[in-house]
Amino acid sequence: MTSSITVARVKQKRIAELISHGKRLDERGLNDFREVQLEVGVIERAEGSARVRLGKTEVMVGIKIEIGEPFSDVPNQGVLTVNAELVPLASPKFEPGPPNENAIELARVVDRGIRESKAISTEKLCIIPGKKVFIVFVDLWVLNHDGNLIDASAMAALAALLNTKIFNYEIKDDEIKIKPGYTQLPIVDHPIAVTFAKIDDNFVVDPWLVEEQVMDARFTITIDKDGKICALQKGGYGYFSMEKILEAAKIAQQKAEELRKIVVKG
Amino acid sequence: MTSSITVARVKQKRIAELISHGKRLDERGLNDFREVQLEVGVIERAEGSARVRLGKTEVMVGIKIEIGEPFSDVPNQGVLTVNAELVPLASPKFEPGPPNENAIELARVVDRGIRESKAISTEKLCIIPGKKVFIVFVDLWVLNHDGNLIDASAMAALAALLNTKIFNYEIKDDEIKIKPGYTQLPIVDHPIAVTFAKIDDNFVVDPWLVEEQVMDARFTITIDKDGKICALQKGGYGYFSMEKILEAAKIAQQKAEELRKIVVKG
Amino acid sequence: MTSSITVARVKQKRIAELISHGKRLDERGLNDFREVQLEVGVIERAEGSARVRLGKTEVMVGIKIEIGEPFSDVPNQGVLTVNAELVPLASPKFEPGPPNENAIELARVVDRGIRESKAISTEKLCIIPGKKVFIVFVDLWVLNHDGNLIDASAMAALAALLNTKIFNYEIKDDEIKIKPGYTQLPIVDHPIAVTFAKIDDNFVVDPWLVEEQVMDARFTITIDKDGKICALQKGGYGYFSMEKILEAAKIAQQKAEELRKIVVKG
Amino acid sequence: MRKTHEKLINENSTRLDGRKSNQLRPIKIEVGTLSNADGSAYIEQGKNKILAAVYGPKELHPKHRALPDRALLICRYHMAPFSVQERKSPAPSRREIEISKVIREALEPSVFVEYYPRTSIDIFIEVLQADGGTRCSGITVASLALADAGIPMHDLVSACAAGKVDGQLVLDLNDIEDKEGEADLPLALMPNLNAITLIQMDGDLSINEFEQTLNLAKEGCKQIHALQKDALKAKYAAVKEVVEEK
Amino acid sequence: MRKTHEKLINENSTRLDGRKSNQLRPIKIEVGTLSNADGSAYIEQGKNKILAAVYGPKELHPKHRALPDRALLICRYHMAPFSVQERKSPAPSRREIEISKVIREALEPSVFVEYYPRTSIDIFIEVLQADGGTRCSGITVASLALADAGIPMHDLVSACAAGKVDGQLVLDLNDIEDKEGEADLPLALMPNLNAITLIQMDGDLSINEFEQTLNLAKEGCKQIHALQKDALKAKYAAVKEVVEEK
Amino acid sequence: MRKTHEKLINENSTRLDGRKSNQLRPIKIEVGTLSNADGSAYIEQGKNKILAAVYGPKELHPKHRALPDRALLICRYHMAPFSVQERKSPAPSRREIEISKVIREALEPSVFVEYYPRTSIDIFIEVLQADGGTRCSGITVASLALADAGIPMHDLVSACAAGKVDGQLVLDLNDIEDKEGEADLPLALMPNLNAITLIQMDGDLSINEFEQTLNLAKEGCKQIHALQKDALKAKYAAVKEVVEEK
Repeated sequence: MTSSITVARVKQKRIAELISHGKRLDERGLNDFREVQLEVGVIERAEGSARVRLGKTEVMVGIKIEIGEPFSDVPNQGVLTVNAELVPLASPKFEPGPPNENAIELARVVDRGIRESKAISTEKLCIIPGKKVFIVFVDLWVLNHDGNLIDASAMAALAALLNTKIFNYEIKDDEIKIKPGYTQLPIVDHPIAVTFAKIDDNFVVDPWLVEEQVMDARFTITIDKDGKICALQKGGYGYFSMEKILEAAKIAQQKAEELRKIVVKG
Repeated sequence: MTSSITVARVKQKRIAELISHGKRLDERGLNDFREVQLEVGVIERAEGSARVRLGKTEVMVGIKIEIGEPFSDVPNQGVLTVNAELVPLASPKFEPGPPNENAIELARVVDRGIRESKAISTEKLCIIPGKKVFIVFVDLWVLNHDGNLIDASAMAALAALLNTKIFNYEIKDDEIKIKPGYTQLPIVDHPIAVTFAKIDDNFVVDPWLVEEQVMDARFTITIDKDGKICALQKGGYGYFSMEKILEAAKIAQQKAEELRKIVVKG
Repeated sequence: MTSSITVARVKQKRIAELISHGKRLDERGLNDFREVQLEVGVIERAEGSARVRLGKTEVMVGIKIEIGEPFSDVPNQGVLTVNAELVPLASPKFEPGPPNENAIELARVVDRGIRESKAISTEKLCIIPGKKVFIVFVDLWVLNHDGNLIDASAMAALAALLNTKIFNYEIKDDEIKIKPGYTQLPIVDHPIAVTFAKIDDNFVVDPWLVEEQVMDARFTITIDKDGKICALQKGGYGYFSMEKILEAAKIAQQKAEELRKIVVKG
Repeated sequence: MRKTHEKLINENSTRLDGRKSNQLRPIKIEVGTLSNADGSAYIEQGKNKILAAVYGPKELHPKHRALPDRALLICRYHMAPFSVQERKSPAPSRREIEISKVIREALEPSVFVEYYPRTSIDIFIEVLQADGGTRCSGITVASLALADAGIPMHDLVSACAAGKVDGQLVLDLNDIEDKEGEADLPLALMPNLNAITLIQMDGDLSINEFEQTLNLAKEGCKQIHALQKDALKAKYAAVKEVVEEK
Repeated sequence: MRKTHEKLINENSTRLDGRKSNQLRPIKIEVGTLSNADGSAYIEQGKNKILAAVYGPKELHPKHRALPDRALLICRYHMAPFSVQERKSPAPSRREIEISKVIREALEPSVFVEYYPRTSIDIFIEVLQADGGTRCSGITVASLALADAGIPMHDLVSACAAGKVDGQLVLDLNDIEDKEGEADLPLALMPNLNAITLIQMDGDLSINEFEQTLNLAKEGCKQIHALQKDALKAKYAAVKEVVEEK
Repeated sequence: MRKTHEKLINENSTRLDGRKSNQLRPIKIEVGTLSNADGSAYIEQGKNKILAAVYGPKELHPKHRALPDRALLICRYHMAPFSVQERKSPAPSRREIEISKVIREALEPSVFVEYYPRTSIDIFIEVLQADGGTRCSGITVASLALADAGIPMHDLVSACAAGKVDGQLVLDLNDIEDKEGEADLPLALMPNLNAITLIQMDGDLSINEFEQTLNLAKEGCKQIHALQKDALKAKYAAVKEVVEEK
């Protein structure tokens, strides 16, 4: 066994023991998030943008709006596209190249929260049914990875969507003419993701990088504005008991409400 | 020289010697195919499908029909597209990723048999000349590789094409409307591929994996329903004499007739 | 330190010393180009073509003209596309695969010379404004790399453009009909690239491969037919003084005039 | 999603395919289907038709990917172009990449990976026909392929979805129920250990509904666990027969 | 390029954004922005918003790429999809690949690469918003990230473009001046050594104009050099404060 | 394929380009065209213009691809975008990948690969202009490049197609004959050994026609073999002259 593995195990043991006593290395309580800092409208070139700092984790989200074709099965609805890049600037573990499975999972979990909570009124993004709709590109740009990218990205995505304006237009002879002024993107729900790490048999909320490195698994619960669950995701090589999952769902409901206040007023 | 090379040479010698006495490791005669098992219509989601077992070699073929544009030089003909995937499930030698040269050659040899024998009446696949035609996607899915993928795939492709139905349609105001019911894909020839392996100076038909591993080269002859040759392909690092090639052509004619009975009645 | 590095340093020292005495390994003066040989119209299939030999460096350029859509910000201008391939035939250092940074830089430097000198009257390549324009594909095919690919490629590209003919056409009911005969591609400037290598503190013009291997940096100046500078590019890990750059610009003016005579009369 | 059917469950509480709310689709399982793989299995669950093969434990290339203290699980979930209504490109989609990851993470807790340091265990899942719930069917069949390869495991992993359709909680959603229903919750379980190794959800569930859906999915997993064990027994019985005949 | 403005410089010699011909855009620099990188910095130059991070010197994979006598500089200049008017695909464009190369070659002369044989020094530049001159801003900020990483350097590299707009020579072109002007000449300099490490040009300049433009760009680089040094000092002062507080 | 010509062979048994049925196109061969390659050659056959270069035997990267008992032949057949009527993307097409494979397998039997274990011999073929039969011209010219590189061979490989056009058997089909004719059979031969190293066919031939076509192609290969030998001699004569002059 290499010494780096030994070190990892010692660290894991120490963190797990702390947690079993209700404590964490960074002195948070088991169900405490790190401090959230939020800036919106930071990218003037984008239709919407937000930068979220969750402790030292930092994610920038930019929204671009383009005109394109709807999917044939939903001809009168706009299109949502979420993409995540783990750019190598953000962590020594990230490498240049097309999104790997971690980036794809991140994008898809954030996408699912927005989509399943029906946060965007996509039918209002239809321009000419079956032909032209608005496409909403949500690009998650991770700038510094210190753990819990999902929750930070979901908050940044929601804040950026709330910050998004679409140019006004009118239709003349089947052609789209841009008119002066902007209209707010219609956002009707506010999904918030809450992620737990399982370390030994305990759950902690909002794991930071050191906890992620030793966790058995993680579990993300996305809660809509009515306190309902709209998306779940398990990650990592561990497993859960039924009881822990139900317990986590209740904590998530409460945490989501706290975080939502920060993001929505943001 | 590594021991694995020595083993391969010993094996090669033994198989070659057997063949020089008219025998094969699996007790077939030199010009015997392995048993062919054929199932059609196994994939209800596909417009046509077939699963062929040639000994332990197993190939699934699914046909999808889509509407697309014709090539500009043949504006009133449908389009045939053959693709092969050597999925890693089928052999320890296959790796995930885009089709390599072996998969591409396999697809192109099967394609050539269908195309050159004019098996599909492509002019009947024209919907609106120059604008809309049917595209026939033939996907060869190799499930277990025990040798002679070409012949197994060609049979599966032919069986799947014979099993294919296209939805009915009518044209109103240059728009295609789907109508109830289905029409058989127009198949007017029945190309059969027959592959030989050259081991030392002898040819055997339908080589299985162990024979392929020791063969010098392979030679595939595709025969149409009139007993004519419509495609040839040499593979591997060996060479042939003129005489052996002409001899093989005659055997192929006869073998093709036998196999065609199995596939066409299937 | 490995012996190959030592050898390289010894070579570098020797070449640098020669140059400090105004001499070069291949007996040229510091500001002499190698002999330029030019053939045009060598590829009948292409709308234009040229093959340039600059010493042993050899570049083939083929021009293809296609009809496509203009960029939305310049709806009444044709499109120029320059692509370079460093095919592995040309050098033991070139590898198969998509263009790497060297090939991309080469293409973009040649592109910039043509584009910034406005060598092609792109507004004359408009067929139907906003809808159909001619696209000019310039493919740089390096056949033998013995140094200074930029200047050889720029000359070959210019010669090929001067050799290019476009088929005649007329527009009937918004459809483009090809008519008999051809018209010369409208070329109104003749940009020539002149590249310097910096070896120790001296500049030599038209570096060959051995000089490129030991140079600190290179500097390319593209000069239009009025003697003005239309593009610059620095490459390599060294640096320049202001004085050397200004000195080079004057030499480039003069060299460009000499080379232009060869290419334009070609 | 445009609704193609007004009601997915009729007044007699019967689903479009005739099932009751807590009923699995018909399931057919075969173990040891393919001759080349070290282990393999095939499942039909409703119209899902899925093959799984396992190769390994085996040497890993390139070596720097090897783990010093355990086997590396590699998993590819892949759909044939003809498996779905509109032809799917054979290149792996983002969806397939995510599902490959969650399936790997659902199977790994079941495997004694520490027995085989520096090796890889490769799991290949080919969806030949898809009709909803393929990640669950894929886990179920891949776990059998691992068993067939003789890889030591804590328990079989059994997977099944439950969800909400027309306001009712139902087991084992098919494609149309998944697409037009209100929620879909795929679950993977090692039933003997009560250990959940995969949980995902799309949709809209209150905490109460979530608890009930979870329990429904768990019951589904247990039924599937029994079918998995039967299929393994059938394989061994067949092998035994062959061996004794010789 | 279709002209969107009749005049880019008005009768009072004022540019569209209110600057005089030899004036830089407002510049804000921060050193040590990111916690994971060994060195990092952030710049706003007009509407350009650019982050740079440096990792290294560090071991190189695969090893055969390592250089026996010096460190390998790796540089990636990359634009976020939302950094420009029309969404840019996140895959590196040909333009980004060329710029990555010229930036690497602009920074390498400043680094004592021979101190770290067989290692790599990785420089990552992310353009969050682009408004012309991003390669120069990128060099300026990346040089600070190298300094912040504690990598020994001959001098900071300072970069700035000059060019010709409406017939006048101007400093530090923004996007519209770059696109609709007559020439753009980006320059990178190690000011203490008078060494030019990047020079490119698009446009149309006589030899005389070229000399003047070069001098104008050089003056811009020197001003930026002063701002770079201030930013480094601010970082060290802040660090000192934190250390002394403890 | 839409017929662009009513008849490809006229009443005087003359083909569109003026040839008789058993006549090759005009062929021009040059050996040692390129200075960097270890061996090279150039062929014009009708309007086909093709270059071949050989590098090796040389060390192989990555090493695990090396063969312990013989050299690995690597072959890339590649078409320039301007070589055909409609611009071809420079990325290798499926057709080019297949042809690269069959050319490699056509050349390998001629090379004493066992002399150079653990090395690679790289063969690069660039089609500068294509007019039908490029795989045969490619083999012919690549075999000369191998000889020029001094690689020991059993025999030169000579390649030529024969086929059926307007019902007649013809030699060395050009593009239009290939596309609009009834059959095309490319053949590669080591004439001294009567060994066929490539045979393919598209079209429609009875067994009798097949035998005749094969014989016709074989005669074509033999003629080409003579031209190959002349080209090699010319190269050596030229080299000798140069050497003697010095």
